[in-house]
Parts: sequence; C-alpha cells; structure tokens
Amino acid sequence: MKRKIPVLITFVVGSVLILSVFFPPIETWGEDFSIFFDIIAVFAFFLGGGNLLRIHTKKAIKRQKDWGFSIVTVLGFIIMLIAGLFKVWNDGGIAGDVAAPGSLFQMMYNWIFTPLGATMYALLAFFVASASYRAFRAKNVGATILLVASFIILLGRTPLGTYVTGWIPKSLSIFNIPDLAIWIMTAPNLAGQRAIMIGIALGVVSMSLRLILGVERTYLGVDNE
Amino acid sequence: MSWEQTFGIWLAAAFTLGIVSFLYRDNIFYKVCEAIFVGSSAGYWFVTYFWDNLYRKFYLQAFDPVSPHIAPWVGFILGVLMLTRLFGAKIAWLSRWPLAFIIGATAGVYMMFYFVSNAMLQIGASIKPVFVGSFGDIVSNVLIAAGTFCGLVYFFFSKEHKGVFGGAARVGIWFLMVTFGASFGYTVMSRMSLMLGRLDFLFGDWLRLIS
Amino acid sequence: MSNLGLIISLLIIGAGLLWLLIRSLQGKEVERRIIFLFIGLAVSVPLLFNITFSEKATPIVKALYDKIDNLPEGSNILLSFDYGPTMAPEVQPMSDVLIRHVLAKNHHLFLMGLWATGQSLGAEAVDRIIKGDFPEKIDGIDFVNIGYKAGNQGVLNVIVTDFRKLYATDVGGRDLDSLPIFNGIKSLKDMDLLISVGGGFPGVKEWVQFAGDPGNVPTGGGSAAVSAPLLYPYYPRQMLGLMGGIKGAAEYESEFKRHYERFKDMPEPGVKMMGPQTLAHLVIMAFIVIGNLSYFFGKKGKQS
Amino acid sequence: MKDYHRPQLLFQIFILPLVVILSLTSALTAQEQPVIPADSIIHIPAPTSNVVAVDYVYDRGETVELTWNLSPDDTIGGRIDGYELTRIEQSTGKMDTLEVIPAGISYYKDDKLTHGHKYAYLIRSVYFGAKSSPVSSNIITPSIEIINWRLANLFAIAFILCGSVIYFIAHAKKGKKLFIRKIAGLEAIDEAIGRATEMGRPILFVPGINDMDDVQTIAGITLLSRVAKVVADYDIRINMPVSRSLVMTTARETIKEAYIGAGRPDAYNDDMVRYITDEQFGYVAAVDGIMVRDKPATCFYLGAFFAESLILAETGNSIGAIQIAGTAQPAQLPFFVAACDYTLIGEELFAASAYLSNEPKQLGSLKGQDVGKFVAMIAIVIGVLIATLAELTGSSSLENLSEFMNRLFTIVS
Repeated sequence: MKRKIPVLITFVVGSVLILSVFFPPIETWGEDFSIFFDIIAVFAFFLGGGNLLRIHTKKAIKRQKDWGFSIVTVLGFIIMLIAGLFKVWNDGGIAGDVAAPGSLFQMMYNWIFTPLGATMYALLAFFVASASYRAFRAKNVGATILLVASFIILLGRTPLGTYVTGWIPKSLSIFNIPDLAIWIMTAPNLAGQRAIMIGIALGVVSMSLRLILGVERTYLGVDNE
Repeated sequence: MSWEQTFGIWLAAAFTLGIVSFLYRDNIFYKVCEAIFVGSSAGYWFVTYFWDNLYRKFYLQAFDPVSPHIAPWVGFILGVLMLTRLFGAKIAWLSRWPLAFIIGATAGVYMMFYFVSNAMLQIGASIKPVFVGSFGDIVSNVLIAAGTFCGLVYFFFSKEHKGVFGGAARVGIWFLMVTFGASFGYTVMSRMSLMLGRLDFLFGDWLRLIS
Repeated sequence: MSNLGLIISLLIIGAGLLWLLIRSLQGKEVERRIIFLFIGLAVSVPLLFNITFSEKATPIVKALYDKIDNLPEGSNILLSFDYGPTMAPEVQPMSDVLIRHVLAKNHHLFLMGLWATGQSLGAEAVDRIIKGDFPEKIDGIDFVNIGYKAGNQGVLNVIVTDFRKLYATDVGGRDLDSLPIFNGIKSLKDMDLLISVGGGFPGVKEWVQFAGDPGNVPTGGGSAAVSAPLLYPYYPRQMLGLMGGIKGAAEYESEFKRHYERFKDMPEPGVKMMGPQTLAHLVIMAFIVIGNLSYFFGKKGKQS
Repeated sequence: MKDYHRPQLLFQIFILPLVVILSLTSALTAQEQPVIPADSIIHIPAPTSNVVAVDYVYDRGETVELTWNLSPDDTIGGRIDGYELTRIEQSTGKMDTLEVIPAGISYYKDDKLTHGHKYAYLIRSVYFGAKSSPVSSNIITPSIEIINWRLANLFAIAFILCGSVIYFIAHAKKGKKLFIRKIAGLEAIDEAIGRATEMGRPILFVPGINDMDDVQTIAGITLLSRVAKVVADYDIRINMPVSRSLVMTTARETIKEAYIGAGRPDAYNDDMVRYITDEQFGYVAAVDGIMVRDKPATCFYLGAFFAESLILAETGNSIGAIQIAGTAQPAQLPFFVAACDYTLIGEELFAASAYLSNEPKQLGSLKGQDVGKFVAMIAIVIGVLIATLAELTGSSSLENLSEFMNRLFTIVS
C-alpha cells in the first residue's frame, strides 16, 4: 500500500498531463502544475533551510574544523531572512515590494550578491584557459577534430585569422579562416546539434515512460520490494 | 560620492578579490566569502520563495475575498505532506506522495515539451531539398543531412557499432566533436567578457586607474 | 610611459609563453596557477595600457562596408534600432559607426526601431553623433528618425508596401510628406539598403524574412554574438553582410577609419573592447599549441 | 537615385508653401494632433465592410478570429490610419475598445473571451482621429472543443514512438535478453568507485543545479541509486551537496534505500546529502570549497548544468579526481567533454540508469527509443529525397508529397 499509491499517483498524473496537450479543456493543466510545484518547493525549503541551520550550528557548537565560518554562514542566513521577511528599512513598510530600493534586503543583494556572483562567474575565464592548455590534446581522431574545430573558430575571432588567409582569392573564400569559421558554425555544427537534440528528445520520452509506467522507481526507494 | 556608495564599492572589491584568491589556493578570505555567500543567498532565496510562492501564488489566490481559488490548496496539501518526514517514521511515508506527484508531472510535461521542441521541429527542419543553390550550398546541405543521420546512428544503443553501422557511428561522433569544438571556441569570447567586466570594476570604479 | 609599460608587459607574456613551452617540452608539470596568471595578464594589460589591435574586416563584415561605400552618393539607407539598453554595450558601437559611415558618404539616413526602446536610442544617437560630427546635416533632408511602431514584423509587412500606412509623421511630429527626404519614398522598396542592429526578436532575421526578401532590397545587420550563429545561414544570399558581436563592430570601425582620414580620432568602443579579447584569444591558442607540442614531443608519460 | 543637390531651392519651392499651408490649417483646427495633412480636416475614412467573426476551433473557447474587407480608402498612400476594434459582450452590453489595427491588415485574433458568452465586434476606420461609422460583425459564441485535431500529426507520431517503447518494455517481460552496446562512461563507474575505495577518499555526487521539475535531475537521481548501491557495498563515504531542498529529500530517500538494500541501514547518515543554497554561484563556490578540502577521489556531475560546468570540472581536475559527467544541456557538453574523463552525451544520460539496472524491462525501453530514432532517420532520409526530387523534377505530385512530409512535422499552435 505504502508503495503502490505513489506509483499510482505518478502514473495518473503523468499520463493525464501527456494527454492534456491534445484536449483543449485541460490543456493548461501543465501550467497549473508549475504553480503547485512552486508551493511545494516552499515547504521543501523548510527541510533544506533547516538542514543548513542544523549542520552549521552543530559544527559551531562542537567546535569542529572551520567552525568560525559556520557562524558567518548562519548569521548571513538569519540577517537575510529578517531583512526580507520583515522588510527592514523598506519605505513601503510590510506591504512594500520586498526588493524596494533602499531596503536592507535590496542593499544586501547589491553589495553582497552581485559582486560575489559575478566574480564566481568570471572565474570561468581562467578555467577556460586551463582547460584549453591541458585538455585539448590530439589524442585520437575525435579529439583532433574537436581541437581543430575550436582552433579555427578561435582564430576566426582574432584579426590574425584575416591576416593569415586574407590573400586567398574570392572564388576560394571558403578557405578564408573567418568564412571557414562561419561555415563550421552553420554546417557541421548544425548537424551535430540536431543529432544531439533529437537524441535528447527520444531519451526523455523513453525515460518519462519508464517513470510513468513505474518501471523506474528507484527514487521512491522501492528497489527491494 | 556618498559614503554608502564608497562603502559598497570597497565591499564589492573585497568580495571580488576574496573569490579570485581561490585561484591561488583555498584560503581564509575565500572561506569567508563563501560562508557569507552561502548563508545570505540561502536566506535570499527563502525570502523570495516566501513572498512569490507562498504569499502571492498561494495565500492571495486561496484567500481572495472575491473569488477564492481552490487549486492552490492542492499544492498546499502536497507541501504539508512533504513535511510529514519531520514527525517520525510512522507517517513519513506520506512524504512520498508529493514526490510521486512531482515526478509524474515532470515526466508528463517534459515528455511532450521535448518531443515537440527537440524532435518534431528538428526533424521538420532537416527535411528540405539538398540540391539547390551553388556547389558550396549543395555540399553544406548534404553534409548537414548526412551529419544528422550519422549522429543519430551514434546514439543507437541496441546495435553493436560494427561494420558499416560502426563506420556511420564513427562519422557521427566526429560531427559531435566538431559541434563541441565549435561551441567551445565560440564561447571563449563571452567568458572573457565576464572577466573583463570584473577587471573594469576593479581598475575603474575602485582603483580609478582607467576612465 | 604607458608604452614602456606595454612593452614590458608584452615581453613578460611572450617570454613567459616561451618558458612555458620549454618547460612543457621537458615534460615538467606546469602549474595551473601559472596558466591563470597568464590569462589574467593577457586581459588586464590591454585594459590598463589601452592596447588595441588593428582589425581587418572579415568578408561578411567587408560585404556590408563595401555596400555602403559603393552605393552612389545620396542613396537611401534605413537603419533600424532593434535593441534595448541591456544589449547596447555590444551593439551600440555598430549603429554608431554605421551612422558615421552613411552620413560621411552623403547618403540619406532613415532611422527607425522595431523595439520600443529603439526610438529613444535612435534619438540619442542623433544627438550624440550627428549633432556632434555632422553639424551640417539637416534633420528631414539628410536624415530622419521616424521612430517606433508596435507590431514587430507586422510593421515590416505594412511598410514594405507603404510607409504612410503606419507612419504619418517622424518622431518630431512632422508630416512625412513635408520632409524632403521622403520625397519619392513610398515604401521600403525605395530603399537601397536596409540595416537592422539588434540581437533578439524582432531583429535581423525578421528584417530579412519580412522586408528584404519580399521587397527585394539588400539587407544587412549587426547582432549580438549569441544570436549571430542563427543568422549565418542567411549569408550571403538573403543577408548581404553581418557584424557579429563586438568583434564585428571592431572590424567595421577599423575599416572605416582606414579610409576616412577625417574620423581617425573618433571613439572606437568596439576596437577598444577587442584589445583584451584578442590578446586573451592569442594566449589561449598558444596554450593549445604548447599543450599539443608537449604531448607529441615532450617526454611521455608525465601529463595526460 | 532621388537626390537633393540643392536643398535651398527645394526649401523655397517645396517646404515654404507647405509650411504656410500647415500653419494655416493648424491655426484653423487647433486640435491636439501636432500636424494634420491639409486634406484631412474633414476627411472621414470610408468604413470597412463584410466584418466576419468566426470561432477559432480546437481551443478552450477563448478565441475568435475576425476578418473584414479593407476600406476603399485603404490603398497605397490612402487616407486611413487603421481600424479601431470594439468588442461588445451581448448579455451585459459591456464595450471594450481593443486596439487600432494598422491599415493594410484585415485580420485580428481575440483570445481573451469566455466560452459560452455571446460577442459582437464593431470596426471603425480611423484617420487622424476622424472615425467612420461603425460596421458590426455577426454575433458569435466561442465554444470549447474537446479534442484538438490540429495536433493529430503530433498524436500519431507520439503514439508510434510511445507505442514502440511500451511494446518493448512489455515484450521484455517475457524474459528475452536484449543486446545493448557498451557505454564507456558507465563502464567506468565501477572503476571510478573502486579507485575511491583504494584511496580511502570520498565520492562527490553533484546532481546539477535544477530542481526535481527537470527531467535531467530525475535522471541524475536514478543514476545516484546505482552509484549508492556500490557505495553502500564498499562502505565508501559519499558526499552530496545539493542546491535544491526537494532534491535533498529525494536523494536521501534514494541513498538510504541503497544502504538498506546492502543490509547496513545503520551506516546511513542524513548528512551524506546536504543542502547548500539555491543560488547558482553560491552553490558552486561551496562545492569548489568542498572539493579542495575533502579531495574526493571521484566526482560525478549528472543532471542539468549551466555555466558552472567548467568551474566544477576544472576544480575537480586540479585535485586529481576521476570525473564522470552527463547532461542534456547542449551548450555545456563541450566543457564536460573537454575537461572530464567520461561524459554521457545527451541521450546517454537518460539511457544510463536503464543500462545499469540490467533489468529486461528497462533495457526494452532503450530498444523502443532506438525504434523511434530509426523512424526519425527514415523520415529525414525520405523527406530529403522527396524534397530534392521535387525540386529537381518540378513534379507537382512530388511537391505535394514533400509538402505533406513537412506538415507532418510541423506543429500548429
């Protein structure tokens, strides 16, 4: 019983939503689901946020390694919660927009979030460099093709590409690096993208059916029924 | 410049340097930044969920004085069931119901979504005459059609990649590799722009070395 | 002073890469931090010392440049502002240089926008560029801004047969018929070139499909780098040229400056932003080459 | 080319008289319109005719399509701005002015109706504020249709595909073992976990940054259950930081079950899975920190990834971990392919758990999706052939056939 009902719920909800596409009176049920999901996600956050608090306070109380940072984490969490839930320094009071300019919540967003997030994102530039140094090696045919394709595109995006092959006559312009780069983007790249996208669609269909039919139910922990 | 702005810029600069210092190695500045980031962002998201989802999507709808909606209650009840795991093993199994609901709905919605946007449209886009235009166009068209075909051969699971079939699969993976290489090369510029943005902030807004 | 700094920094980067190559060939481990340092330098040095590289226009950009340059003086060229402030850093340099080029060639310039934000961006460009660099050009005779109309590609559907069905006046409220520049202009078909600068919907693609193709008017564009690959398939048959991303803008600026002595001191935001990009790309390509050289010729077995 | 070489002369003969006329007219009319063409003061545009409202079929009864004949004034350069549409709700008589449709267009789709109510429309031609007399449409009642026949092609194709998957799942029940080719990244899972055992270091499992409402996350979780089984058997430490609370709950359930299955429920601990933050880069900052401090021997990245893919993979590489990645985000695949030891590309991610389960039913579904792939490939080959032949021969029957093929894969919404 405890395990059959969830499988039944998955089956009914999944098949109804697949069919809803074809029946105008219920065609918006898929959108309704996203609202349900959003509401469920808030409740789930009680578990997630609770977990965050529990782990870090435990660490701080037991004076485990790096316990000081745990205190910082908990403080950050609580200050943000207070700022946002009670709308501290918000001109509109409790009825105001939570992200109103000048509110503590918005200030923390601008001062803390934006620089931290943007910098973390910017680290990518460094990792792109290190990946190209160590990972782009012509180990086999596939790796060589990947390497050559990316090298041509990179070359096409510097003035060097034009300087190196600019002399090529117009009739053979496909061998002009910038044109070659464009051609790679539009022809072989497109073919590869299409194959990947069609493959993903079929993979999702098959996976969804396994879930809906209850063939795949490991997420419910029913492996050893 | 007001003291708030100055303070904000110095704070932002400190955070920027703290994160970047991770590239050298893990250190106390990075750990502080990480702790602040994790704690405050978790709080930020809870606040956002609270006002957007619980207040606006549930409370305002369910307790609308004119025409209260019933639908949000479904989400609410499933959400409450989610919390049963806090109250011991006796009723914790109820928390699987919302999970089953979410998985079923995701499977159903995504199946049709991916099928339409990825499969149908891409197959439809592939169906077009190849022998049109200049010689170069014809070569490209044939290559696109053949590449898509071979790429799909690569993804076959129930047939061993041997003989002609294996050859097609190999060609398929080559096409995938061109795709990966091209996307990588093409993205480098936008990644560099991100770093440029941060350096611009450090050298310009903070240190005022450049205008 | 800045030249000295520049030379020293470039020497450091060059010598460093050489050192990296030798070390790699010896099969010694090269630390990631050194790689990080290089890429950091490659981006910050051009930023600090304002290094730029002279760009050479690629064929797809050159095609657009040549079209404007080769049209007889007084041709009618329409420029549509199909973007908003968030996209402006990337595509504004394109519309700036296009306006300069069109007016320097004494063409007639028609400005409009399929994005609501385009109208004010167009007006701002008029104030900043035309009033500044071309004080002799007269609004209504040499150029005109007819602004934004709602309807996305629907607007194009209409004005490809008749401007006046949608546009009665320019942004200043003057009747189109009262403007000399509109004398003899009935629809988009009377234009000699259509250019859309943007990066979303509606944008270059819609101009090609709903104006260029049905009206049989040459169409070109400028777009943000992310959407450029989606536009390449239209080149060169339906779209005569395209500036893709900041790189496209930089190429156009360089090409323009090379031929127009008068504008050798004009600001070139595209070229400026490309300096760090170019150096970073060169360094990354050097990494790929060094990595492979060490893979083939270096002492085996150390790295994989 | 239309040139004005002599702007001055032009000014005298053209603009001056115009300006005089304009200022006179504006003085006479003094309306809020800044400029009004001389002939428009009294011009009332001719009305439209033949206004027809038709129920839009296969919808929820919210949409009506409206067509009309253009006004006789609606010619090139004609004296008309557009058509003003007004909707009248018949039972209450409530009138809503919709919008002014630009001249030259004779179609409007109104999709803000309530089914079962009666509506009519009025159209007025407009020219500089002057409006013609209204022309009324027929009264229309939008209705709900039960089945959307417009999507019949989608239904047919989806039916074939789902049918083949379901058929092979059912077929497999009878115990017939199906051949499935080796998938390199999956063969490596055991090896990767074995390495962690030897080194006595933990395993890191990252299920992407999306929530459970992304099917990629679900695929990641199903793979987690296979990984967790091995982990439980060998008694290795697994560390799973997640960025969504629901994923945390689900992952705990999954790992716990694996430990129970291995007969060691006491070895399970809730702290194996912990919530970090929903914020993308905050999560990445924390996972990076965990990597350099915990030094896991093996890292799994299976789920939906965005810009963080390369940050994670490069940090993982720097600590010398074996890395197995899998995602269906086409834009991130290049980074995983370049930086990880093994990558499950798109479809392979979804097939992986079926492959690892080794259950006939699950393997059957893979066979079924291969049939779908086969259908797609055949459709592309035949479609391209027909379209090319039609283009080359110009035969109208081939063109019709090609048109049909195109329509088959086009979704009309």
